Amino acid sequence: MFKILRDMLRYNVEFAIGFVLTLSIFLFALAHFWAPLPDTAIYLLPPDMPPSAQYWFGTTSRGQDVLWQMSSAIWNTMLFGLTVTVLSRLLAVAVGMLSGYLGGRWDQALMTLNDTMIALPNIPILLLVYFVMRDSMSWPVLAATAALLGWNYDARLIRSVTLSLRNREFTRHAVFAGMSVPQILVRQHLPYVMPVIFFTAMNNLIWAIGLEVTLSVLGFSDINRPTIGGMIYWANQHQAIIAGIWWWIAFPIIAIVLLFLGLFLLAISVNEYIDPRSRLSRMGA
Amino acid sequence: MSALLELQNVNKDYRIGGFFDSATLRAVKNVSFTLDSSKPEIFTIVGESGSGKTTTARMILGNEAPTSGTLRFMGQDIAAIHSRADRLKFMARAQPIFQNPFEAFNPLTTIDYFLFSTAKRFLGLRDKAAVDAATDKALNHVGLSLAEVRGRYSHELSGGQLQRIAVARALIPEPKLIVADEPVSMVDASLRMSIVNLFRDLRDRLGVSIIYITHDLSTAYYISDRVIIMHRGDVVEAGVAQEVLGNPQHPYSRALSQAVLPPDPEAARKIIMAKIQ
Amino acid sequence: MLLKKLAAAALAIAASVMPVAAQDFIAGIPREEALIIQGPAAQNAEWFNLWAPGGGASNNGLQQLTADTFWFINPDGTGDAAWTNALAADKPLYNDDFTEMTVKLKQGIYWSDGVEFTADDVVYTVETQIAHPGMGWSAPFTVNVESVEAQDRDTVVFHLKAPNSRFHTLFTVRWNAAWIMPKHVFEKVDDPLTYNNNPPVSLSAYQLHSYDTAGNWVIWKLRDDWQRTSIGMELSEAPEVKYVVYRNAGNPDARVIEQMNHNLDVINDIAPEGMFTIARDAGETTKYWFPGFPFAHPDPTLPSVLFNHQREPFADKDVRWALALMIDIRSVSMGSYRGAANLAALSTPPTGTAITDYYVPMQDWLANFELDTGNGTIKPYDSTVSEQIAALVRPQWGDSIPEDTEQLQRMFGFGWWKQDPAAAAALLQKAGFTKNGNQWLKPDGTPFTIKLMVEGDNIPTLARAGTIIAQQWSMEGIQTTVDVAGPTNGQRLGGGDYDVAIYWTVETWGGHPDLSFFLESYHSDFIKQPGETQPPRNLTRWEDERLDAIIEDNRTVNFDSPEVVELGMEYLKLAVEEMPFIPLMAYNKFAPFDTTYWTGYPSAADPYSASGPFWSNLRYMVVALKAAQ
Amino acid sequence: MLNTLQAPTTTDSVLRVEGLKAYYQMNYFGVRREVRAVDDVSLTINRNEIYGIAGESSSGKSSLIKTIAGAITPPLRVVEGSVKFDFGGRALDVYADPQAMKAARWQNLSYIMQGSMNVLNPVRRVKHAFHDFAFKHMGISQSAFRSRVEQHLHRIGLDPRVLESFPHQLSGGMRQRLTIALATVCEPDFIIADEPTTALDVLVQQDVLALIKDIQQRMGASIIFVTHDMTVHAAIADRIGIVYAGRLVEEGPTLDVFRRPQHPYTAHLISSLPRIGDNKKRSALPGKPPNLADPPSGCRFHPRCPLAVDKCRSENPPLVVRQTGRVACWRAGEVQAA
Amino acid sequence: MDGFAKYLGRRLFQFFLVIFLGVSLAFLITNLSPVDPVEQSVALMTNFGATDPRSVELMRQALQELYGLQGSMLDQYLAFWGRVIRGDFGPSLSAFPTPVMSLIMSALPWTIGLLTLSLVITWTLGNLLGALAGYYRSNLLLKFSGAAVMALHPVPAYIIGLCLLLAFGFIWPILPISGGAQMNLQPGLTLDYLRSLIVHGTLPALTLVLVGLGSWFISMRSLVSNIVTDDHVVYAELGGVSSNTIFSQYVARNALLPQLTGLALSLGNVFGGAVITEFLFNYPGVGRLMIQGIYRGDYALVLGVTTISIIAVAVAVFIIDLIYPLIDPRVRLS
Repeated sequence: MFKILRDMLRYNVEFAIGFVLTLSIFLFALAHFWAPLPDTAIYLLPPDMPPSAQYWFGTTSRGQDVLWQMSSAIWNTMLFGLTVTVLSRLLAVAVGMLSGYLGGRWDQALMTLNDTMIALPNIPILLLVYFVMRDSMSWPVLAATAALLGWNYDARLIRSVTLSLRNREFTRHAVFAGMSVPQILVRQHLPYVMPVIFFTAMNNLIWAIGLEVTLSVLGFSDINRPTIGGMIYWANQHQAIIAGIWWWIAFPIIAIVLLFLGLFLLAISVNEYIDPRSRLSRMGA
Repeated sequence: MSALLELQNVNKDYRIGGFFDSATLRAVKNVSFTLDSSKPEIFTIVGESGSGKTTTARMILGNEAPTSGTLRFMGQDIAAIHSRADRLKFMARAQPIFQNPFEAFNPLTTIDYFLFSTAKRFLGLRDKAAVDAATDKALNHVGLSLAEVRGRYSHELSGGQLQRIAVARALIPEPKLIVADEPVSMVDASLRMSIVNLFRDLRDRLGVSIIYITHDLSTAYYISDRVIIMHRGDVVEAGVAQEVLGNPQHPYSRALSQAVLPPDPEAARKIIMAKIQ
Repeated sequence: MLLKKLAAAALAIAASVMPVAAQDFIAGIPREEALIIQGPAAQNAEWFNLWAPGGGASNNGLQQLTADTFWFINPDGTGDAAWTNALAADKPLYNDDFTEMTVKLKQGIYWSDGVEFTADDVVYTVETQIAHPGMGWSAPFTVNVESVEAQDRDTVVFHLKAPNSRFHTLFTVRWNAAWIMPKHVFEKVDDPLTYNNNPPVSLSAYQLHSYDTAGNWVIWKLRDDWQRTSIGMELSEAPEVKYVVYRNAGNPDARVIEQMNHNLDVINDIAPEGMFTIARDAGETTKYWFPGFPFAHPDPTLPSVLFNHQREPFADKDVRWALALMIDIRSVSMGSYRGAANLAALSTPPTGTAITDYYVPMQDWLANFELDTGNGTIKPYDSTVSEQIAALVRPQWGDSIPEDTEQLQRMFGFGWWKQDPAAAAALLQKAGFTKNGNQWLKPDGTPFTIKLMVEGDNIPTLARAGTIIAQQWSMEGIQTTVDVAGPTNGQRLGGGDYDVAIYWTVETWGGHPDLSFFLESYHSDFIKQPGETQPPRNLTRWEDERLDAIIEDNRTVNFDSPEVVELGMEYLKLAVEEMPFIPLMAYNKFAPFDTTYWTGYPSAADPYSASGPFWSNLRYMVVALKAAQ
Repeated sequence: MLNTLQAPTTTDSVLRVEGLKAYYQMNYFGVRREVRAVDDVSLTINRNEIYGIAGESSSGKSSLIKTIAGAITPPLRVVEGSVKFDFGGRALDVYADPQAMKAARWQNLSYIMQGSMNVLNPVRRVKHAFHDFAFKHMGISQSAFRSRVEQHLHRIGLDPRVLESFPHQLSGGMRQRLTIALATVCEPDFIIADEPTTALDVLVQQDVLALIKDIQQRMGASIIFVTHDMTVHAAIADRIGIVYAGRLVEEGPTLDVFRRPQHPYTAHLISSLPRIGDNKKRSALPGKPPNLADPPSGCRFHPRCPLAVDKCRSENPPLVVRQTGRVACWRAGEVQAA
Repeated sequence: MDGFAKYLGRRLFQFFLVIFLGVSLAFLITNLSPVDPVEQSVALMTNFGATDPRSVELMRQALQELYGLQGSMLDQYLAFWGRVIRGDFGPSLSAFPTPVMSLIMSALPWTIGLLTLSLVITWTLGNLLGALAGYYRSNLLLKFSGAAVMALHPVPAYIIGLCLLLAFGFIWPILPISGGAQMNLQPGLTLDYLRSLIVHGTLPALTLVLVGLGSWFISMRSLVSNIVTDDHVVYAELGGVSSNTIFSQYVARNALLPQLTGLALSLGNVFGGAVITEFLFNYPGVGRLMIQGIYRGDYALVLGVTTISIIAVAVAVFIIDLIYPLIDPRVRLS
């Protein structure tokens, strides 16, 4: 593991940049556990201070340090985004691989369900669900709901990979080697599906965070919890952009863009690394 | 005498087309033959693509159910095998060899995973040493040893080696029948012989019956005991290999045998020049 | 190759779009004749029936500019100046036992289609609504009116089912009231509930010019016969505003931008920061209720911390008082309004006549008010709060903050309760609470935690106040989380599905000391069981015999009688003692005016009209504006 | 033609490959590998000649033909040597002048790719392929072009209506014929064919081979093609080159190579061919093909060679003219024909 | 024809299934909503008036009758389907008694116009840029625009919109920031009105374009980089076919097919961007209508909008599915 990391850092510029970016933002987000003030505390600092030596990223109109707010916000947002991504990946992999491998009626049934869910406009449905759940809609519940809406397109991609694997000889061979369906799917097929999972995970993460921001901006979020969407919400409430408190919004957005850039570079370089073709080349095939 | 494998009037239809004017394609028509369990043999099915030979093989292996007719393996109706336990029991007795040795093993996992899985599942072995022993024994049959194979990936081995390992893997449960679907069409001429020679060897030494499926008449002639020639689902000719292939009667069989280019430039060139005129 | 073509196409499209700056802002209407007001996004743009439910868009100028009824009270006025006779020629005339009200109508008033307005229209209005239970004012008419008759063309007599000295308030506009229907229009209609009344005939000085089917704007035009209206006949010269445009100018940021671009003359409400931005960047072209900080217009409404009296432990007065004493009102003011709040210690908004009628006279009583903490008594009132807040905002606003205490009191309120954690702790202990570390435990030993409900960004200042108060309570050992209820806020408040909330529960006439406007609904007769919907406005479900007595007395007192103020004071004292909810401040509304095209807007110095564009009093501002030269 | 033992002459040659080395050079996360797929190959192809290249899979024969066609993409790179065409006086150096190479494609030089199934754009009608590939070289009007193409198809035995078809509507044999038609419509001087019959059914295979031969005879083009199927070489190649482990180990007129193989590898290839009517046991070649990333020293065939001696293990035998062809073996004289 | 018929049959089945499941789901969710439309209306009507509490009870009963909320959930569900089939979603609760359908119908053209325009631009531009970037890998300009698109991709729609609003409405105020057309301009096929539509649609459409560009760009680029190694492309290159022809006819055209399916499949998500954009620019479409409906607890309206969105998306998907065989001969002729 460590060797792989070292190799990738040394030989892949994209990975190195992505790794450094992601790691620094992760460490920055992690730092919120040692924040000097609780992240929900307000008006303990002078409001509206522009970036300075004392407040690197300035303070908000609510008297909070943008730096520490961001730190918490990135942490919480990533937690949400990753929860959605992981949950929806699990669903997408399970449905996609089963559908592709089992084929026939199972495939038809699962894909019909899948295509039906794809065509449902998810923002209106999410809003409705939020509306119903009200304050029992904590972020894990929201994440689960989003995950339920966010897997179908990728399940289709995964299915198509599995479908082609199903017709490969080694799959039939594995059956006659006595392997069970889970064994075949996990041991034999998953390595081929991994690149798709990684690639779609990026888009899913972006989608999930966009969702969080959308709901927050519309006012459907837990405002006690600092998130990127929450920061935008509060900045909005204080008309920060109009009032010239640009640092309240600009820094979180820059952080998110950098984070995505980092994750994207990581994803493509890791993808290249785990891609069967390059893996085989590396192994000397 | 008891039948190892018995096909009686086996038919297989595929439905093609859609809701409004679907058609039925009969891929296999009324195929019957019997393999005797007391007399191991190499039974060859010859045909071009679309002849139904692969469908027949798939039905024998239980991957497809016949539309009508029965396939019995050691007295048991293959199409009636449903539970996973029965299926495993069946697979322990009938094993396949596939076409492309490079494709037979997942390039991303070590080859021994397939071997060990076979040994564990069909022989019920738990103990690592016993698994190793069973695997090594099977590899010895094909002139290899576990030491050469352990921890290797498919790209590290040659096509011939891989095909041998595939055969060895099939041998682990000590099957009665091996179904080999075009096992040499993807390997080089120099390796082709080593594989077909191996089949002969298995038949003679281990008493395994082999169903050899091919479009290559010359290797069919080389190793087969009995042969059937299939054309668009029909068995057009059947019998002892040397007789059928040496002196084909059916027009299709004859065409097929004439289409085989001889490995001799003068003769081959004549055939081609004749075509041009 | 492809790239070049693409770039060329993009440029061509951009070029065809550019000339937008040259276009008139409103097609075919000179900007200098139009007053542009922030309106709502009408969901029901084609609907102009004010009397059927779900009008949705009645704040788009329809009730403000075309409807009319008997009387108006200017919420910012005081004394007689606050009262305006509109359709009525005089104040209401009751019989001795308040079972009959007679209204004399003005003459020479015409509907915009040329039909004369008469007493028949009034009778028709009341009778039609009684006959159609779905109509807006049907219920109060049904409850109150036995019969109504037109004694002659200009006289209407209402026979009431029971004595009611406040019956006339149904026809008295603060925000709105029972508007008079055009009988000649509605009598031809099958079902007045489903009739869209499009286009509406107008009874006031403006009439419909055009509207957006998508609901983004409505344009009203001055009637040619504007003199034949109750408002027009009082004017000596023609109103200069020829067109009034109610436009939905988008979100708060967009509103600020639009005003700075001179495309929005009147803003209804924005966040304090938006207000400060306008004052900073467009000070030359804008005017406000106060010329400088705090800018805002205090509405006669009272945002408060509401306790659900039907839930433990909020039924306990000591708990409520303890929570009040944990609040540092200066932080609340700074946090919610950036200091621009008009604080209220009494349970009536410190606006309009309430200042002279209640706040000034009751200062001594407040200062001497003693509270028994169980540990001795304290005098919690702090009359210097306005000065303290002035000191907090002076670094930012400097000289615009006056030194004079009286002026400061008008700006920031008269005083509030001094934060006193020790007294609060004593009160909690008195109520059986114990403290474990920094966590208060309820008498049953469980931690005392609070969910503080706010509506959210619909009322951003209240949401902010909520977060501040939650933080203060948490710091004092009562873990408090803010719960944003969003669109469900109203229903949850009504259904009693909350612990503590921040919302309005008291609203007054503003321009009149009578408290029946809200107080009537506080009678214990109307209190519902938990889970059932409480009618507005006693959302705390406060029940007190002394309160009932005050309400019952008020019902039998004439509207303008001096006893009204006495009863009001009784109520206010009771509310201080009981602290049924914690009054915070008047709802300060930031409603800046653009002076590029119009001048003469109302202000604290000249409060001739309310400034909120949704308030029907706005009509008095519209006709008074002068074109800027 | 069959038995002419023509020594390659400069005037008559169309293609000269000299000292060609093409390696796969890969660098994956620090794992550096160099696969010597084409290692010092020189050959010459004459006008009107069909030259077959034989060898087992991963022997480098495919890389060789791709390198000759100028169809290589990284990581395969030409390290050394040259590929030069001479189209009736117009010289073309494949790796020196990419522009000229591009211009010569289809005009002088066409290519039949392995796996005819996928070489035609699946979403366009066949006629577009002819237009895209050939029209600009003809210098004639659209309608004249169309009739030329139809004529050509007719000659090849295809109904001109296939032009209006999509590839997936045609059978494998038809598609293979089409790609041959496409490759020959401009009547190029030189055709490079990579496994032109491998995926075809037996019955079709002969027809396609006859077609290739027929066209070549009529147009007078030169063809170089690759296949592992020795019987195909026997049927149409004038000369054969045998490739082993990236090197040309033997070359000569087809008949001579079949009758009197000079290299032990060739001898084995030929002797292992089964034939109907003869089922006597044939031995298989022991061992496995060498790893081109780490080839054996000396003669690369020595680990599998029954005749190997010490010299074979240490010294690389050069390709020398011997009898009618060339061979690279220290013990060439001792090889027995099967 | 047979393959096409089968294809069509399957799509048609899918189409109805989407509508059935989607509509049922929406109905179910909406009916679990805690918001009681009657209470909402009572609150709305009594909020600003001095309504006598005694009157509220009367009002409540009257409204209950008016809104037709009696009966079990199943009754309401069946009645709802009856109305959906008739294209009648009942009266709006917050804009009573205007039928929900007429509210949606007046908002729908705006959304369809905005979405169609921006989707066409986004899809074309994103795919074009992605294809170019995938094909001409070394072009600097393309690399730069690719990086810009990638950086824009994770920025939330609301922020992009807000920045545009600031840039073109405030700092350099050349574009209107609110509404769908100029005030007091007669709708019609006049040059002025059309120009006004374009001018007002520019910022919202631009927002949607910038938001959506990234995913098309990324997926197209990766599709193209796979396709360029396909045999038919390699073969065309070896055939000396001009690179413009290869790009347009051999690469882009083939890569567009999966993107077309992607377009159909992603339509459901388009609404998300539209809701926030319409909200921000006060654009009079169904997204804004929906948000208003939610804020006002108008469940008839919310249900209507959701249903219509589901049907609209299903129809759009179906139309794309119908077009698909015309573009991909393999489906048409198999």
